[in-house]
Amino acid sequence: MKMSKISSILIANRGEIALRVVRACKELGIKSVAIYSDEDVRAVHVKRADEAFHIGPAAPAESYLNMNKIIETAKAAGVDAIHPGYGFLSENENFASLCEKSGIIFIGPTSKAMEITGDKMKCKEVMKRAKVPTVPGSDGIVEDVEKAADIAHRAGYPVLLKSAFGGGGRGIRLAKDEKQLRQEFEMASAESRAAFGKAALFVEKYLVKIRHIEFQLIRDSHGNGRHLFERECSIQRRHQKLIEISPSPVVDQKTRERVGEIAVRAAAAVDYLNAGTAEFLRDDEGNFYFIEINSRLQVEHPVTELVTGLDLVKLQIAIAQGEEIPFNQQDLRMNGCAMECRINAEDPFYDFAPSVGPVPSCNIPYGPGIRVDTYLYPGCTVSGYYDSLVAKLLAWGRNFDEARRRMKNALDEFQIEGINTTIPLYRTIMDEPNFVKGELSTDYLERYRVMDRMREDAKEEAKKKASAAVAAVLLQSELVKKAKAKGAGAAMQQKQPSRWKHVLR
Amino acid sequence: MKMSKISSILIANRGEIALRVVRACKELGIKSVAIYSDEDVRAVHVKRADEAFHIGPAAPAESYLNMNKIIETAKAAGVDAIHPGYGFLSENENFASLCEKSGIIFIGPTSKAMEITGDKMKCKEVMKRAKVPTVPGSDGIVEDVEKAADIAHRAGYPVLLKSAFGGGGRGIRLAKDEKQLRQEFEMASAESRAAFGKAALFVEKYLVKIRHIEFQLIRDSHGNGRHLFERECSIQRRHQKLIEISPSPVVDQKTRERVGEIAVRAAAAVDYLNAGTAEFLRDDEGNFYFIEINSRLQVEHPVTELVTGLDLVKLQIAIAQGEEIPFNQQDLRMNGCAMECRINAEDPFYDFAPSVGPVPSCNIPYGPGIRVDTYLYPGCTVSGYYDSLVAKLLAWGRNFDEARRRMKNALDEFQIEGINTTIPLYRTIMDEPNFVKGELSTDYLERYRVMDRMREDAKEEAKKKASAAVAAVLLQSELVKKAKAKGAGAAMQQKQPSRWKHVLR
Amino acid sequence: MEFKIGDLAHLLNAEFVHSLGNDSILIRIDGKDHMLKLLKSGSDEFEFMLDNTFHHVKVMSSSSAEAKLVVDGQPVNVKKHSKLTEVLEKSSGMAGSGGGDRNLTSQIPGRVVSLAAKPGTQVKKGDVVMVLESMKMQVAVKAHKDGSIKEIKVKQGASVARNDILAVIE
Amino acid sequence: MEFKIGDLAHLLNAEFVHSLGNDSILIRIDGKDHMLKLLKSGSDEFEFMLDNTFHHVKVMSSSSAEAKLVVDGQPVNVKKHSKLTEVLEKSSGMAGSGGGDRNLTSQIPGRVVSLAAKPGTQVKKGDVVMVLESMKMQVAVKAHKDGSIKEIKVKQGASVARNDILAVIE
Repeated sequence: MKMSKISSILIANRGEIALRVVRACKELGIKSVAIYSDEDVRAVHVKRADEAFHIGPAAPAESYLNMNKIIETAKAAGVDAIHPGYGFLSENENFASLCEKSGIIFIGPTSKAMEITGDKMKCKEVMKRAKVPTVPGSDGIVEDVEKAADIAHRAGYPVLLKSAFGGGGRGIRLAKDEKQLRQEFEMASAESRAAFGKAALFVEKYLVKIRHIEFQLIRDSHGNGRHLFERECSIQRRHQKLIEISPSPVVDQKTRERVGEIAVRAAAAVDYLNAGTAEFLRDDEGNFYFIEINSRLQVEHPVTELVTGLDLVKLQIAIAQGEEIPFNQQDLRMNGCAMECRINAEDPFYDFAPSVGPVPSCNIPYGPGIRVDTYLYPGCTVSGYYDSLVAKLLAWGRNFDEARRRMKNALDEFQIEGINTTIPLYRTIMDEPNFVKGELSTDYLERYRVMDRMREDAKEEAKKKASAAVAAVLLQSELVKKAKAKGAGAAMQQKQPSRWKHVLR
Repeated sequence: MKMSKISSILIANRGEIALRVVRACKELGIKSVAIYSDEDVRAVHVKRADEAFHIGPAAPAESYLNMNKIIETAKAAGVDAIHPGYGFLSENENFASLCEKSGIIFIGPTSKAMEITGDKMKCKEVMKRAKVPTVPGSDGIVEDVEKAADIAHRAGYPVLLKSAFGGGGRGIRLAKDEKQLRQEFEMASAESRAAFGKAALFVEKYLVKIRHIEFQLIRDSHGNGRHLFERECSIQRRHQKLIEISPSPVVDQKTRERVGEIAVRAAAAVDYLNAGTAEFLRDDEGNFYFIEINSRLQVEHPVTELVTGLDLVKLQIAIAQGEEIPFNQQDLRMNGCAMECRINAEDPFYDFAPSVGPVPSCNIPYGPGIRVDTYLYPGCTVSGYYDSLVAKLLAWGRNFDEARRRMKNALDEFQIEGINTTIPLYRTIMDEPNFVKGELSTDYLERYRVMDRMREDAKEEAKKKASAAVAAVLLQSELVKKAKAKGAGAAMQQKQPSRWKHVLR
Repeated sequence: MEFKIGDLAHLLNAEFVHSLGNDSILIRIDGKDHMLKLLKSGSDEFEFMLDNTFHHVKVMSSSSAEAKLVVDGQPVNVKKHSKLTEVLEKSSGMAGSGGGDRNLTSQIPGRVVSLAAKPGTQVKKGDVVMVLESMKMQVAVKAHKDGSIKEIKVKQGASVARNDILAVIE
Repeated sequence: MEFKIGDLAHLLNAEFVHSLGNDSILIRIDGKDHMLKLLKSGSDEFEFMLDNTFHHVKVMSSSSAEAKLVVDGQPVNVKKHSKLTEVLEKSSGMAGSGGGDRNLTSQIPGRVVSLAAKPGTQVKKGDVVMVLESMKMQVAVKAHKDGSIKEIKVKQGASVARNDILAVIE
């Protein structure tokens, strides 16, 4: 790739990540061009960008996913490059290819690399060839019980038998030893034959108490690859990450170097370009298994920024310009500990139901070690058309405990009027004993009954606020009495419900 | 000092520093007790502290400086310790002594150490004995021209002759060589004799293009002292610091170690306790001269926090509890570069006239590398009773240039409605070529005509906004016309002046 | 008067004692006196010091029987248990929600993706009546009781707010 | 119409062309067409896109001759130079500040620390009339012209706002 200085960037995204890219552009003296749908006409990314173009109605398919319209806008605005953010078109190889054909730099991997990383099976094959460890098991469909037993023996028990025709948890059987494997295989094969006319089973090692640990990668057009250490993202709900932490409490320097080297190798195997993430599962015995490469800047990239001191968006732009990565692997040093809580507009007390609408006021926390990436501002609106992430709250500390305590404080300071958010859940987690010890796993919420704990905490909070609540009620009735005595109806307005109604359950 | 765990702290201060201490207390699980004057009843430190006690009327002498009332409140609230913040009683040895007598831990130096650091002459003597370099010159009054010539010769020319009866710049004469010294000495002596009956002159080395560079110190009750590197605070206006930076662009690692060691020695010489700052002047030839020890936590302490990763307030509390400093000098590493702009409620276009009143709304900047310590919130009031610092805006970057660019962005994002602030001055400085090169001195503003430049920048800004301004005027008259056509008077309200009037000059 | 806080078992006994002037009042909670100093009072918002602690209270809704508050960012419901008010309520029929039973309401804001029933459809409790979409999630709205759909109040594609009535089941 | 921006030498020629409906209008500035799309319009506040850039404008004050604005946080004064409006102004005496000449006003908010003159005192331009204090700084208020103090409008210890009349000098 030849060097080509970028002087203007269209940001094909919205929300906090669009604002994040605008900030990087401003630092670099690059013109930032935003796009917006009908719904986002007063959104903060529109306000802060140097220019902003309307691209269509609220529905993503007609706006932020409308490739042709975006390319057309990029040409009209005369930009050199497009930053896709995350989500939307960020991992769409067709869009990357369209940019390439239009002579616009796509700030991300090549369409060719994305084609491989986007196809899990193809990617797994490439990784095996590159000696990147994946979850042990069969390479494809196993039709013969002897072969299944052989694979299971090599992978180690327990194993899972997964039907090729199943999905969503259906058709999965657990086998703890060979005897059970043989039984289950027969039953599963019979079932599968009865339903689909043929037996089609995969064998895969069953991993216990899994942690989700990923490595941030960058790779330039000169073939230099680096890893920027790990992030542990085990705290999830239905495969959606909630909290990300770096360093992981279970990764020591030796492991970091070993798995980091594997991650860099994985990136080289697909000739990766720019920032990406290699995701691994870690089992309770400390084994790491590659699962996939996310070929984009991730939501949780600020966690890595806080512990490395690097600015990943500016680094992305430099790489997209054809520059070499300006440091060696050994130049990097991990500094302290950072964590991120994803503040979603969902009600954790009501099965995480979405909560949308106007936010008349909000208090964004700040202070030592605190960073917030958000599109919220007093008077903004949270739209139901797009995803529920409204803010990323980050805390840095010299160590896990300091970061945790700062996060707790910041969660207490964070007030968002008008909508429900996941803040109460995070407040509970910050003091939950297993979290404090770093005892994490992808089933953390269920394993430690965290949702119940959150409800208990809410009860305790209500108890603490009881005197103030009762005082307020007495105060109000006193004021109403006074107003009545004065014959005025004005104070009666105090009985009207307010726009805060969403907050109450 | 024996160990005594602190479980509650009264914060004898207000504004952002009170909030800063509240945050540290919350992290440590310590009960925070605020005090407030009539003026501050709705101030943010009152809202965030666990408890808050009213201590008197607005005037500082009757509230935040009222020692007896504060001690009485501390006893009533049953606190273990008092944090004085900066300003107010923070360097008052009598208050420290009163705390000591009342059995309340004063989070700061002992009254004995403060007695020395508070007396410039006494302090200079102690430092000379400890071989801490001070500004060369006479130890006291010089009556004889031969002696003056001898001292000047040793100090090196040029020198200043200062009348003991002068002050505020009066009675100071510059001598560039011995011949001039003899002439000026005669004239000055004659003048002095005529006016006061006797000649009384000091001889002091004249320092050119001075930089103000200070070293953050901490010292525990076990006699361990450390320096936390330097801050350059050369950008000042009338001896008030405006911008602080760490590292200084002219201090290399060798100099840092050498002068840092001197600073630690200075602290030991007065048996210093807790956090403090050794201030030095650095002349254009790279010589450092000790001037004084500030015996308090300083306004600019977050600059040091950002480059060391330490939390100075929590460290203060640990030392006050009798703990040892938990690291050695060589454990400390300087990470990147940080700078602070002091956002004052003063109008830089109008001779820095104070600007007070309600702040109906404000946008506090955030994002990568940005930290803000402030008492501002939408709906707060800036009081004329207390000092004009309303916010400390901090930017961190891997190097000076990255910090500077981030600061520039953040200054652009920082909007404070209702009052004038020094933000426009800082926006100019961030792009001023000498600042960009790190060419700093205590006369920076005059030397590079920065105020003129600021006015030019404002003009340029107005030019850039001309189209939008004209468009707004056309829009408004169009809306007024429409409203008239509809016969309604409602839209006419648009012609009323608003509470933003202070913003306009 | 007695107050019940959220679903806590303990009832609080609290009363207004007297005004101390200067925006201060003395109140008694479970036999203990407390000083309340009012700092700010808006149409649905209070700021006050209670003894020596600051509180910010938003009043979401308030009737003679119940108040829904947000105290320092924390939602708190307060039920008032005075015999007198109970009597008043019953006689004036203020208790609300009488007959609300027929209405199937939306628990979330969203858009109607599809309708699974129409007027006249017989439904059992738990049957899907329609599907809403919000923030990329699809949420099924289920019948809250057995019965016959009397009316569907929304159309496909319509936006609904939380607590909007979606359908009537009898 | 012609507009003068702050103290810039260049005059801008600008006019409203026509409304495009849907909150959009076409305007012409120095012969070039621009699209303005109104996003928000309050009593003294506008948000609009001008071509493809967002602007937030606060209107501080506005008359037929001049508008004081804050555009994107930046104060901008706009003077309108149309002969017609000038005539209108003069005839209706709207130009303001007529006779304001006698009044010594405060340029800062603060408290009156001391008075240096009283009614009847003869002062020269630049003489100290009183001292104000604000944010720990003492600021002398000086006579803006030669004359005799006719009236002192404030007392020692009083608080004054910016632009308050402190004294009358004739």
